Parts: sequence; C-alpha cells; structure tokens
Amino acid sequence: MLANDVKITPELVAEHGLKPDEYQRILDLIGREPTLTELGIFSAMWNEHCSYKSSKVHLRGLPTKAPWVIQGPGENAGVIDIGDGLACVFKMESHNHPSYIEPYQGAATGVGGILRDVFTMGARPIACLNALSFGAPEHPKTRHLVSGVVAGIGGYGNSFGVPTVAGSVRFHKRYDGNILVNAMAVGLAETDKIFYAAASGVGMPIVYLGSKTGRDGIHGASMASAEFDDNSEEKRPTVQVGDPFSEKLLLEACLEIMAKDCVIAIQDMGAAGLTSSATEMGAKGNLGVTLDLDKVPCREEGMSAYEMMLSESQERMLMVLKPDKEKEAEAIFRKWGLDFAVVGETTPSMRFIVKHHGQVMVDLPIKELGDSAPEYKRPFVSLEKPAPIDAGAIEPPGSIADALERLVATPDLCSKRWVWEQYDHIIGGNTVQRPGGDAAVVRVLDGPKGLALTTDVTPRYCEANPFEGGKQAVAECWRNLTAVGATPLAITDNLNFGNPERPEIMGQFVGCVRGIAEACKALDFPVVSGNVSLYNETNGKAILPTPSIGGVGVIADFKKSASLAFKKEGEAILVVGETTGWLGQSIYLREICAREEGAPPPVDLIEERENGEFVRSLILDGAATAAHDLSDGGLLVALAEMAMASGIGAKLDAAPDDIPGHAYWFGEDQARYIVTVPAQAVELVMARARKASVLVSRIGTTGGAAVAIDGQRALAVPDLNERSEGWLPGYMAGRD
Amino acid sequence: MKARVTVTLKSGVLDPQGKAIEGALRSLGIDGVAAVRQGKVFDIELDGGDRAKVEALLKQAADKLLANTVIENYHVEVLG
Amino acid sequence: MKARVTVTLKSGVLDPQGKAIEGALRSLGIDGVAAVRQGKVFDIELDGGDRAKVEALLKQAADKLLANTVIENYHVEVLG
Amino acid sequence: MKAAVLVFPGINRERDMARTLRLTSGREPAMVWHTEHDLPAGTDLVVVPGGFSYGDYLRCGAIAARSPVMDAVRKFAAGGGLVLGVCNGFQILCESGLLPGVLMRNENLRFICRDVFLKVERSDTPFTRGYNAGQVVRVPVAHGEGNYIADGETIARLEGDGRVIFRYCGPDGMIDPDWNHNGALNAIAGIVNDGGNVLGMMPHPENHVEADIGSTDGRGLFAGLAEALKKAA
Ligand SMILES: Nc1ncnc2c1ncn2[C@@H]1O[C@H](COP(=O)(O)OP(=O)(O)O)[C@@H](O)[C@H]1O
Ligand SMILES: [Mg+2]
Repeated sequence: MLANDVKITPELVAEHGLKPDEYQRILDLIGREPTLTELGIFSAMWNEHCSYKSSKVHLRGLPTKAPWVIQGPGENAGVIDIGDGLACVFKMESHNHPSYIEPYQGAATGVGGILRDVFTMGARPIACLNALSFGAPEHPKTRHLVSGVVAGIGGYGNSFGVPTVAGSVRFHKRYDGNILVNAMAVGLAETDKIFYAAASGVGMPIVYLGSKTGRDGIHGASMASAEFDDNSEEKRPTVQVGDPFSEKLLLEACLEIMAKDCVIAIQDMGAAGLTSSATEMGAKGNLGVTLDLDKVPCREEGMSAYEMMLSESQERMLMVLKPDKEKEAEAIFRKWGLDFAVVGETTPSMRFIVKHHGQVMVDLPIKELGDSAPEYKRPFVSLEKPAPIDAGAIEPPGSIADALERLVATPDLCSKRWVWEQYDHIIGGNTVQRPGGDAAVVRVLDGPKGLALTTDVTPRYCEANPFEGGKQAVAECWRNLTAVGATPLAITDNLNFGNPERPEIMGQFVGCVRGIAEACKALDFPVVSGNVSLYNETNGKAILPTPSIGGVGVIADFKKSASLAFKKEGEAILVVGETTGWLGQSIYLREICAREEGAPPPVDLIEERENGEFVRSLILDGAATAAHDLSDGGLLVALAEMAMASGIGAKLDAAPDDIPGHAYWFGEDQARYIVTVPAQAVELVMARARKASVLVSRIGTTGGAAVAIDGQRALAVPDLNERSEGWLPGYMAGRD
Repeated sequence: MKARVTVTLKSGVLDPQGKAIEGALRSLGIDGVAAVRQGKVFDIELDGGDRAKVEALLKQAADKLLANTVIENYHVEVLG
Repeated sequence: MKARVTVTLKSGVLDPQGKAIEGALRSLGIDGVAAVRQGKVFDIELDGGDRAKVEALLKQAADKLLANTVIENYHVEVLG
Repeated sequence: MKAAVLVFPGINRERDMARTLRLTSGREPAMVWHTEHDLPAGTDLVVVPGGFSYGDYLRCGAIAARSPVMDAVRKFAAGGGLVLGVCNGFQILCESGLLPGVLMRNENLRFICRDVFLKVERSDTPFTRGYNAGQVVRVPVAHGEGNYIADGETIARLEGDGRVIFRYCGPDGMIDPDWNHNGALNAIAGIVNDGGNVLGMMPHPENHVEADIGSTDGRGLFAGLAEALKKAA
C-alpha cells in the first residue's frame, strides 16, 4: 500500500522545480497524486540535467555514427574503436554550480563522476582533461575559485591515479557569477568487453556497491539546473564530498569482477543517484525493478526513502550480477573493503517499486518515468550577427613588439603551468606529450599506438555568431589533434549555456549545435557522448555560450607525433593556410583595443580538412620538425609559443604590403598551422603543397635568441617566457 | 595571548579521513571504536590582549580562511 | 562514550602549513597574529563505558596510529 | 633480481614501477598484497611504490606503515635486504620507522608535478652504482607532501654519515633554494638508513626510463640495482 503521508501542494511542486503543467503530466501518467518520494523522483528525473528536456530535439541533429563508433551518446560514455581490438571510452561533463558554491569539492566530485562514467563501461581510465572558465581576474571571488577548483581537480585525479594531461583555462567577466568546470575522462577497454546499463533476465539480483549512502547532495541534480541568484550561497549543504580513495578501490574492484565475468549490467550512481541508476537499468532492459531500501548501506541514521532515493553520495554503483557469481563478486568487493548489498531484483512487471520499512513508497511505470519526461521545443531567436570589421579601420598598436609583449602575458594567452603542475600529468608512464602543447599524446598500453586528446572552444566567437562559433570549436579541436600528427576520430561535447526559457539563449544553443553538427559532418568527426548544462546565469545575466569540445585522435606510432617547440636553428618557418588579417572578435581587438566586436572568423571546412591533411602528412612522414595550429592571438602569438617552448628564436619577414601589420600578425583566420622544415626541404614541401592545392608560404627562419620581425624591435625569448610564465603565479599570489 | 580554533566537519558531511582511520584502528586490534571524525586545530599566538577583540578577530579568521563554512563548523577559544 | 584526541606538533618541529596560514591571515588583514601551528582532532565514539579503560585504549590508539610521536604530541580527553 | 612490489589500497604507481622493473631487469616483479605476512621466497628487492595509500588520509603513509606486510619488510631489511621506497613509499618507510624523519606539506602547500634535477651524492651504494657521484639527473616529482624534515641531530647524523643520496639542485648541480621545489631541509630528496640498504626518495625515477617518454635518467637506479643483485647472487 502506498504511504501517502504528505499532502502535495503547489508550493511543494514548485520547490521541486516542476512547473504546473509538468505536475499535471505526472498526474495524468500515474492517475493519482504522487507520494512525496515519488514527487522527488519525478523532480530528479525530469529536471533539465537528467531529462535534457530543452535540448533533446536539437541534439538529434548531431552526427553520431561512423564505422569506428562502437557506442554513441546514450550510455555512460561514448566508445570508439581504435584498432587492435582496443576501444577508447570517453566523455565530458560539467560540475559548474557545485564548483561555484564549494570549488574544491565541486570540482573534485566532478572529476570523480566522469571517471566513474568511464570505468562503469569496463574501461581503465588513462587520462583526464578539463575545460575551465572563470570570471574576470579582478572579480573578488575569482582567485579563490581558481585556487579551489584547480586543487580539487588535482586532489581527486592525483589520488585516484590518472594523469590529467590537458585542458583549457579562460577568464571573462561573463563567468563572474557562474564559472564553468568541465571535466573529461578517457579510458581504454577491449572492444569485446564493454559493459552496458541494460539489465536482462527476470529475478536477477540488483547489487549496491561502493560507499555508503548519506544525505549528500540531495537536490544536487536539481541545483545543477536551477538558475543562480544572490541567495545561492544558502544552498550550501547540498554539496557532496569526494573520496578519491574509495573510488580507486571501486575502480579496481569493478574491473576485477568484470574480468571474472560476473556482471550482466552496471550503472554508476551519479546525478539522482539510486533513482536514475535503477530506473535506467530496468527501462533499458525492458524490465521492472523492485528495491528494498532497508538493505541500502547508510552512513547516517534515520534516512527516509525520499533521502535515500535522491542522495548523491559519491563512489557508488549499481549492478545486476550473474546469480551464480554473486558470492565470487562479493568476496572481491569485501577484499577491497567496499560495501556490497543485494538491494533489489529485476521483475517482469515494468514497474519501479521501492519499499521501505515494509511499505511501498514508490510504484511507478518504469519506462514512462524516463520516456515521458517533458520535451520542449522552446522558442528561439537568432540575434542579428555583427558585420565583419575592416582590419584597416582598427587602430595599430604602438608597435607590433609592444603588442606581443602584452598579449603573451594576458590571462587567456599566458602559460597555464601554475594550473597543470598541480595535476599529476605523468602517472601511468605513458604521457608522451605533456600539457603545454596543442594536444596531449598518451601512449596506448606499451605502444606504438598513441591517443591525442584536447578540449577547445572560443566562446566569444559563439556569442557573436553561434553557428560559426560552433563550427569553429569543432574545427579547432580537430586542428589541435592534427597538429600533433593524430587522425581525429570523435568528440564529446559539453554544452554550457544560459537559461533556455529565453529565446535569445535558446537561439545561441540551436545555432551552436547546428554549427557543431555541420563541422562534425564535414570532418568525419562524430559526437559519441556529451553533456548539456543550461541555466548558467546569475541574476538574469548569462555566461558566454560555451560549447566545450573534447576530442580524441589516434596516431599509429606515438614516436612520430609532433610538438610545437622549434627543434633547431636555421629551419624554415612555413604557414599553412590563408592569412587575410581577420581581426573581428580577435584577442588583439579585446586585449589591446578593449573592443569585443565584429564577426568572428569564418571556418571553411573544406579548406580546414585539406590543410589539416596536408600538415598531418608532413608530420607523419617526418618532413615537419615542429607543428602548431593557429588560434587565439594569431600568427605571432603562435610563433612566440614555439620559441618559448624551445628557447630558440625566429627571424621573420616583414608583413606583406597588402595587409596591415597588426592584422597580419594577430588576425585569427582559421584553418592555419605553422610548421618548421629543414631549409633544404622547403622546395619539396612547396611542391607537395601545390599538388595538394594547399596554400603554404615561408615567413622566416628559426634561430637566434629572439623573436625578431624584420624592421621591428626584437624580443628576447627568455623575456617573453618570463612574461608568459609570470602572470598566473603572480595573480594567484595576490600581486596584481 | 593564546587561542585555539577547532574546526570540525558538519554532521552528515562525509568524512573519508575518519572512515579510513576507523578501519585502520580496527585492523590494529583497537576494539570498540564505533566512529571517528577528523577535524583540525589551529593554535594561534596573538599580540595584544583585549580578549573580546581577539575573539572577534579569530571568528573573522575562521570565517574567511581557517574553516570552509560550507561543510565545517568552528569553535574559537581564547586561552589567555 | 565520546572522546576527543588532539594531536599537535612538538615545539621545534617546523610547520609549513602553520607558517603559510600565518601569512595568509596577515594578507587578509587580520593583524596581530604572531604564530600559527596546525594540529588535528579526532572525535571518537566508542562502545563500552569504562572511562579508564577507554582512556587507556585511546592512548594506545594515539601511540600506535593517530600521532607520529617523533614529531607530534597528543592529548586524550574522554567526554563521557 | 627478484623484486617484490607492495600493493596497498590506494597505491597507484605500482603498475609504473612493475613495468620499469620489467624493462630494466627483464623480470616480472611479484605484486604483494598488504595483508600478506611473508614476502615471496627468494625476494631480493622490496619496492614500496608511490600513490595515495589509504587516501593519505591520516598522515601520508601512516596507515600503510602499520599493515601486516610491513612487519615482513622490517625483518627483511634487518637482514640486510634491499628496500626502495618512492614517493608514498618513502613516506611509508618513514612512518614505519625504517627511515628517520617525516615528509611535510610542500612549502607552497600545493601539489607539484614537474621534472626536477637531482644531484647524486654517492655512487658507492647498491642504489646508485649506475650513476657517477656528483652526476645530475632529471626525473619527475609528483607530490603534495615531500618536504623532508627531521630534528637537528638526525640531520647532522644523516649528513655526517653521508646518508643523503639525492638532493634537489639546478641543472648545473648547484644546490639553490630556487630549485628546491618543496622546501626540504638541506634540499634532501632521498636518504638511506644507517645500514645503507633502505632507500627512500620522493622523485619518480621509474617514470623516466624511456627516451620517448620523458628521459632515460631514471634508468641508472634500476639498472644499478639489477647489477648489484646479479653480483650478489
Ligand atoms: N586546465 C588545464 N589542465 C591541463 N592543461 C591545461 C589546462 N589549461 C591549459 N592547459 C594546457 O595548456 C596548453 C595551452 O592551452 P590552450 O591555450 O587552450 O591551447 P590550444 O589553444 O592549443 O587549445 C595546452 O597544452 C593545454 O592542454
Ligand atoms: Mg593549439
């Protein structure tokens, strides 16, 4: 019998983040008033975070298939075939709001959650990445948030034992009240040993594994989708605390019982904990599930059914085990010191039933719980796109050298060493290319294969033109993988936007998603997993649209991968791709002229592909000695980065006459790379470029101890390094 | 003037440290331990002798730095 | 039965954490802080009610595990 | 070389260590679970690897130091057996009393992962025979608590007896506070016990044994050990 102890009032419904029409949908679905626990379950399952109700219709437009895709979106993580019987399992996820409220624990549990998504599928995590967006440096909270988030990401990953090999950090005032913490995890598995969430078989034991359940993060999933206001600091107790030690044990125990063939289905308890994991296992397997909450290992006394069903305590898993292997699995979990309890079973009824103290607290149709979640075609408008800016109309700097000196020490372009030195980026003994380059390269097992990994997006482009910005984010990700010599295979996306109930925000979302889809199609670069984070607003002010793209590529021999550091003096410096001097939305315009204006650089996807394939072929056959893609800051910033990474300078020809100097050096035209080749190979490379119809021009020669443009003041490489390395540590130490 | 600020986890907040120590004590054969929660103490020496002022100062220090009030409580004790 | 074990660094042992907190307090504008030393507290719940026995047990726990007696002192307090 | 690598819950560099031992000695080490009371027969090298045993939750290495297997290691060391502790392994050896001193939080209170330079102080130990005295090697560190501290008397004894084996230094071998990333006393990166058969060090030589992954500067330690043990056998 259902214990309907609490009267469901409109206030209670609203407190659960459910709109009146959504509540009506519940009533229509179950034909009676829900119990409080049921209401909690609906609120967790139907919030934006779990149901994707505003985004679903648009996400359907993303390409998700390719011959190498084993599992696209819909499982805990995406899976691609990387050859030799191996699969790469990866996903990115946001922990934005929790990280704003409690930066250390918020970021740490974000890492813990995404690692769990990956090893739930049977993969051993081999790398982590992160994409971080903070408010303006001068905002009073920024320093504290940077410090806590970075320590939290390191604190979890370092202890868990996975190298954090790449990421991105940006600062912009539009993130002042709503930072973004996007964490990505990458794992390896054998292609025929991937584990999924769908249960099968009636009467199978459902087993609870890992840490005990406490009152952590109740309403956490709802919080992650609720717009912030000035009272948000009051919501603090819903923050979860991460326990990387337990998660490491959980990883080892899970991989051990998977290897012993004990597991039918597995699902981690992430957002909406026990509720979403249990219903997903049942619904995906076309089975009902009955849970007995008296069996759930609890950390605190007197927890109600409501609390247990909505708890977001970390480091927990739900599994359906093969009945004859239950004892064996239990012994493995006990050995690792983890809780193990049979808490329920699969049933033929297609109902989700939860009992507590002998009473039925929940009795709901299991499929409809997820499938009938509301789905919105929210109205959207596209704002008028800014017109391109004529580079000639933008004031030149005092001198090109002055501008470069300033640019390398700006928050977005400076070295992020202060960040990534707090991450163990070498554990595993497979990190071929460490943070600081275009993409990290991680050896696969004992080689020779390597994986290239990166995260990218340029939010200011997305704001100015969502479609072009979406395209550009994918193209830049593809370009970064290409610049180390890898063949890009697939992406995960983490779509961070404001309130979708506002048509102009929805317009940003739709535009970016369409742009992403277009680029993914053109580059054969499907989306295999992802995450949507909406309502990133404070007091009605939205963040910059920030669709973070996490990319994975493969290189047959990791030893052939290229890095951006100049290798030798006297080598020719070549630019691949066309330079027109596009200054609209550039970093130059923002940092030197204090203007955020104009159209962002358009991406020609055909050119992108041709130029990339050309660069990759130069790298793989050993012709290119160094390679770097061009992005924020354009040509001269990229050259400075190559010089700083090596200590070798560059002698550069003056800008061509037909482009203003500052537009030539700092413009952000897309689809471009710099490569170096031995001087005697230039002819040959040029001939190859002509044959491939790729535009290549020689712009200078490596050598000396300075970056020196003909006719301009030379900048000593050590000075550039000092500026680039100095800003972040100085800022964090409070010297600003 | 000497003072002690004690910072403890709010009840209900997971304490992975305490949990691990609990287990270690048991496996060392120390019986009867039902639960362990770990906290911090800060022993602080201060110049100046106004008790009330020092107490106010330390509350401020605890709020701003010594405790993470999202998950921790603190207690200030001026020892004189 | 409840007890608290407090573990503090022996005087003379360098305390980088305390030193850093000292600096941080100063830069927060909290004046008059002469020195900070950081320690730990363990709040322990025990089964069984013999005070003397519990105290002996906790001394053993501190000696064996909770404190590194090379650098740390401890203090056991049974709260009943 | 018959190496035994200890495995505690929360340890996470045991695979890196096992691979390096295999690469440098040609032999697969035995992985020994913390609840074991005995080391595998014929063990001639015990390695306590890096990681976060028990989450490093009480003090780094404290809980692991009290595991059953550590009694066996103490016995093994007392009989002159070679013991190598790296990072968390060093912390565990200090906590278990096999080495003096403690490892405190890094001076800047942050975790630090980077390549550092080490000066090899002596080459006449089984651990460093693969190097020359005074040689500078580049190996990575990855720790939050590697700041070595001991009382004055202990430090005097360590220095007097030449038991400081590795020191943080600049690329040119100069000992300089700027190159002492964690603030360790006397820039101490690694020490041996008074018998010279137990070495603890914070850096990770096991992560620098391949030319294409970092460098090969860590190889000397393992190659030297393998040779010392071959000679002894
Ligand atoms: N949060 C971070 N974690 C790890 N590595 C980071 C992080 N932020 C930046 N990096 C590293 O710094 C380098 C520069 O970052 P970025 O400017 O975003 O590169 P790109 O423009 O080539 O994508 C990259 O190697 C990146 O991996
Ligand atoms: Mg790049």
